[in-house]
Amino acid sequence: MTIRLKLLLAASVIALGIAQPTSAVFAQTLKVALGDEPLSFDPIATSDNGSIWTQLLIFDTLIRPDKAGTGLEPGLAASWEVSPDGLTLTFTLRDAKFSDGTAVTPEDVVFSLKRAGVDEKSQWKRFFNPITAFKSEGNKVILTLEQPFTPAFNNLALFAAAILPEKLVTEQGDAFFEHPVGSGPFMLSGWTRGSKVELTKNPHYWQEGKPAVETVELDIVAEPTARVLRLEAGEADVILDPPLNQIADLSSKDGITVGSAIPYRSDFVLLNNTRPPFDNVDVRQALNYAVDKDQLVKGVLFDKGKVAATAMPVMAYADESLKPYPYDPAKAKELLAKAGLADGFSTKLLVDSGNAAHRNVAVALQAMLGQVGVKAEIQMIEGGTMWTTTKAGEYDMALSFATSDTVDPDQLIGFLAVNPERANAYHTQWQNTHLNDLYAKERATVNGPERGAMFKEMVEVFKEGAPMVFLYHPASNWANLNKVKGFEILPTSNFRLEDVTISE
Amino acid sequence: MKSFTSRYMRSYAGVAGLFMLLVVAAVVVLTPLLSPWDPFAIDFGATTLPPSRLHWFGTDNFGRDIFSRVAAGAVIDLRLALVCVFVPMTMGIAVGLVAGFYGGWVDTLLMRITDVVWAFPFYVLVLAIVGVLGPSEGNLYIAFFLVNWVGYARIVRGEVLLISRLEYIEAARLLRFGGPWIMARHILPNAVSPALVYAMSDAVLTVQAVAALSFFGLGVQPPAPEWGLLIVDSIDYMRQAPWMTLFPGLALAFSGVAFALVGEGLAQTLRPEGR
Amino acid sequence: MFQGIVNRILMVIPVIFGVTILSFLLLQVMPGDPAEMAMGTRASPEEIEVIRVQWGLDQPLWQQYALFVRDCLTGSFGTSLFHKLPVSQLILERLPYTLGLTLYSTVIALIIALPFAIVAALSRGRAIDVAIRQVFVLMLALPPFWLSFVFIIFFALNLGLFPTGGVGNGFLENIHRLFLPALVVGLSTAALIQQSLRGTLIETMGADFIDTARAKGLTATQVFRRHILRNSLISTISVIGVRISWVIGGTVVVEKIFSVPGLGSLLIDAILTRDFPVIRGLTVFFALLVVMVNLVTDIAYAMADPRVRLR
Amino acid sequence: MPLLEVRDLVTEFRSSGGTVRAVDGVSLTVEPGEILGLVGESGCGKSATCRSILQLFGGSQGRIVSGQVLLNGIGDLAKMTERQMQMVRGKEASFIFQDPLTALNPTMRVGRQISEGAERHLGLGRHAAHQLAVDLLREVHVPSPERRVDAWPHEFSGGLRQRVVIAMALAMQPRLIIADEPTTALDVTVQNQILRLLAERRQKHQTAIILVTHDLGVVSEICDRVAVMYAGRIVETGSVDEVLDNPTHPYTRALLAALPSAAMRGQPLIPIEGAPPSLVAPPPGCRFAPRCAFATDMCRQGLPPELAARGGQATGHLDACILGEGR
Repeated sequence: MTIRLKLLLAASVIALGIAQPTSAVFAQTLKVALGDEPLSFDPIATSDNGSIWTQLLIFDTLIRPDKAGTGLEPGLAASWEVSPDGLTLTFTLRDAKFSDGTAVTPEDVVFSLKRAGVDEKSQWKRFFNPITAFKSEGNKVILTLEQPFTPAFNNLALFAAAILPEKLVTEQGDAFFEHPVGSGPFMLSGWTRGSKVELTKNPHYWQEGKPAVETVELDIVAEPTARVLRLEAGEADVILDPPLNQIADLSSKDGITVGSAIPYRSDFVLLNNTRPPFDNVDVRQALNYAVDKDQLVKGVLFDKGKVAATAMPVMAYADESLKPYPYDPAKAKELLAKAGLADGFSTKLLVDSGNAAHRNVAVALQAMLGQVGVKAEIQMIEGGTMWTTTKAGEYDMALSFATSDTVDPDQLIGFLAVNPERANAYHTQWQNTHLNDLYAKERATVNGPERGAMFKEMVEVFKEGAPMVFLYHPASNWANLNKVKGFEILPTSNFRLEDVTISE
Repeated sequence: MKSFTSRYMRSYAGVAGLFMLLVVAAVVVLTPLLSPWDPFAIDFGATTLPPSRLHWFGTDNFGRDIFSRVAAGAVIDLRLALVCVFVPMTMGIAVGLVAGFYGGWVDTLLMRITDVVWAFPFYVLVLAIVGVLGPSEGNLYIAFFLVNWVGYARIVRGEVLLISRLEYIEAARLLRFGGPWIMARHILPNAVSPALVYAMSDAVLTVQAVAALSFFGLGVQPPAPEWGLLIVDSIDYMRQAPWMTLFPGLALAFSGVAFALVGEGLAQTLRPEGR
Repeated sequence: MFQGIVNRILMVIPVIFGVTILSFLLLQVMPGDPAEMAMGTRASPEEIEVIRVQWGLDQPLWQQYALFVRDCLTGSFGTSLFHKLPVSQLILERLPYTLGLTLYSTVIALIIALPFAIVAALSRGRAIDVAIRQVFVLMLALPPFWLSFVFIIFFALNLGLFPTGGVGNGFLENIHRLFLPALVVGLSTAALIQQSLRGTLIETMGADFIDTARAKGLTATQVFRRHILRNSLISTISVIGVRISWVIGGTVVVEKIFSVPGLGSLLIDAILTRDFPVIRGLTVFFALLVVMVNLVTDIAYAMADPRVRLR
Repeated sequence: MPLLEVRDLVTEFRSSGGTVRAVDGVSLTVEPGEILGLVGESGCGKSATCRSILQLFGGSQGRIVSGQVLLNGIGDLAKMTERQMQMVRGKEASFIFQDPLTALNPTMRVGRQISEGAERHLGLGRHAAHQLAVDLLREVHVPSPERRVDAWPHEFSGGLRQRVVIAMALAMQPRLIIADEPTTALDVTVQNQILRLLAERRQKHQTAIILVTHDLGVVSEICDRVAVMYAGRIVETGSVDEVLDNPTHPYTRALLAALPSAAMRGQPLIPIEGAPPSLVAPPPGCRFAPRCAFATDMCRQGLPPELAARGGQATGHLDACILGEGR
């Protein structure tokens, strides 16, 4: 049967094609597999992790969080000075060049910061609005505020304040961000949207001798298990976020190291304080007592995380001695009884359908709440509509989380606990005027112990008021081949690659 | 009807498929009696246990009994498959009958609408509809109802056009019977059989599609033990606890094969010439 | 024939018109404000309002539809909220992967389905036929995402034959890299093709003209190739034409698992992030793709089978 | 020496209802240049007999169980392998099928279909094959054959298609043509043209023809001899004039009685009562006995009677009725 012969032939041709070796692997290429895809490289128009992390590899900011995440360190600015009244910020630029070889000038800095604060496209205006005057002077940049606004300085460490070459951006417009030029350790050399970002070492990088690797490939691999398989197959050197249940297994494998760090993130259940019975603080506290957070961290997070005292991450000014609500179902029932709900109640729990960890948490929560008579029906919703749904107040309970963009607690406390503010205590509509006052005061207070005390007080009030069920701070995890040294995830959730080396 | 049953019983594939569906049904009915485990009861002390005498299919990452969950999931999946097939089938048959029988502008209008829906890849449209409406079993139904009827409409219309040309319809027309009467008595029974055969292969694909939607987090909601969801939630455990994906996968494949076999049986019964 | 083709192409126009209306209406019922989605969670209400006006979201429905049709006609299909790029650019970047995967899996499906359909048809009713058919039904019944992981673990990890996913550069590398995803899609397509081809083969083998051919003294091979197989394959063209929509849709699932940056991944991401211009543009585009493929198969069918007349 | 001699041919078909012995001990001969008519009710085994000769069983699972099919100069076809049969079909003997609408491959141009057999057997080139097809179309009186040779079958009417089928059968100048009800599917005027075509061919090339039909009118018109079949067996055979004018088997008589011939016009048709017996489990004895008005107990016993010459019959006129002995 000749037709079958032809088929055999065709099959073998394909088999031959398969036998071809894949493209030669170049030494000193670092392959990182991650799940978040960068969407755009315009720092003022993005807020997704994939974009932010990549931008931070390409662009520099004046100052940046240090690796410990507790303070700030010099970036493009070699040094800085804050006037005693906090109204004038003076930065002295270092001798740095963009990857195309042109020097980074104070004019570039002024251009970039104005863009972040004023441009219509900017999603981050509020972070830079308080800066009202920009001036360049020699190799210095002088920023002026009309009113004291302490977080402004921290905000300059945000990726949105990345320094761009003025000339190229004005000339090319949006097209610039298709092949951006920055002063960071790497430059973009290839971008297959949805698949991978290729970076090459910036020859003009201001840190002498860095980065150590020639090229970096960021591979977008959405499925966590697929990332693990990639690492094991040697097709990735580093993977982010392996499935939690596989971490122990991975760490026992030869040639693979796993690591984890707890970033400024907190997971919690939003309670709609405008809807009974969540308008009753006893009920809200009862729910906090009813959840066995240790069990969640152990059973769902596989110990990759820690129990949270409140929704505020443990960061600058945090009171490390603050204790979480203990697991105490008896106390929970007692509080519910006090609120006239001895028999419990029925409610709905909103969960982001795309978040696998949250799906599991929800199942566990449902069981735990059931123990105290609270019947929670799980309601899945698109990640994309979570925000608008909770904003509109169309929910009872919603499993959610928050991360800090800066190393200063101001952003998150404002977001989570202040009402009225932009998010009205993250859509819980919970309100505490004392906390509101403290917030206003804190923003005008210069960094120091006095400001620290205000934060501590705010967090305590927040905990007592329990507008949410506080759960845990999950770890960010990664795994790498042993030949890779120096990779870590920073408390700000991103990673730097200039110090990473590959040994053969 | 009697001759239909006896002819169907002569098809080995059909009998095997029916038997397999009965097995699934029996498991659903008997499991609460046989298995002491609540499909929703969490036990953090007994997570990811391999299959044993105690837990026939093992336990999952919450310590839930997988056998009980797979059996409970059968209710959801079979309900989804049947509803998502038969409701659109009825809709499609109605559209096809009306379009084919009345012809003219009615036909043109209905068939243009059919063409439009037909133009979208099945998965794309279902994903988009569920994605837009939000994931829930109710919205799954809506998506399938909106999408799945087109195949039937096209098939039935084609059949109606063929049958209408046959003489006895002409005769019936001449005898001045009303349209609905002719459709009900003469056309419907003949046009329905290919639709019924198509429905069974549709059922296989529907069970698949429901599972695929779960994969994207757009399907039935946890902790419901829908099979696709069981598989999706255990993909990360594929190597550590393979039984977590294996058994729901087998259940999915088992019922898929059952539907396919019933379809073959129906095909052999309803159109023995293999037309 | 020429007139037939022109007519057939003209018939496509109202369909495409309907497609745009359906896509538009679909997104109209979507909960959530696109402007707010696009600006992220950090923007103020005033900033969001500016964007709403900019995108014409404050306009009446029919004007928004007109804007959408204009976007489609100019070929941009709108602008992505998150990528900040014309949807058409996103589509064109990813189209080669989806088309490649579709074509590749169809080829694999044919390679698998053809010999088995032939063997099954030749041994119709015997054990081997029953066995082949059940295996193919099983292939159709196995969930593709499950199969994908099994293949990755087995072929990529344990045997090291293929990469675990992603795309490479150049034809040969992609033939290698895309083999597993193409195989997953190809298996279910193969099942559909095998079923229909086997049926057609059996039907054709019993046709009178086969007796005529044999009566001419042709060898069994000649009869099979020239008369049975050729005629059956023609009808397979139309089966593929009908099923191509299923295949294109089927790539959605595997693209995500195998990290193939195709249209399916784009769609899923757009749905999950509610990038509504992308969802809308893509659904229209997908429909266009199907309409075009159907058009091509119809014409090919009409050319291969002289009896078929294009209306 | 006869061109074809079939001896005690037995052919079985497997079906869902069991094994059917459609041909059960048929013997017949065909002389060169002779037209033999094979008549009988539908399902009597006429077609099966013809198909057995060339072993063309279509989609059904047919098998020659025993008997001989001797083709002069070739040997016993019944013992030949499929490969050997392929050298006989078309070249030595060809076949014309009943329904011209389905006998042509709809996706192949008619010229190619006519010549493809000759291409293989005679090793014709492309051009020669094309020319052959044109010549053959002309020979079967298809108008403007040069143009029609490249047409598709669906562009032809039923009558033209049957001409194409005949052209196909003539392509390699076979000595024997088996025509299985070649005119049943056609209307009356076309029928006559087709029959004339066959007669013409016999005239010109001395080609022998087995003509299967259930139309006794056709038989009387162009056949030389006739064989009457009933339930898988031949019950009467002889020259056309003998058998039609002087039928000896009760079945043949009944058939003729049912025929509204010119002589009997105006008289009521006499239908044969009852149905033919099942060929899965045929009754013992004479198979026509259950329907035969003259049947005796003897008829219903033992093996079916053999064909034999009866006293007073002309040479070559045989029947299979035991009652004939005493009549």
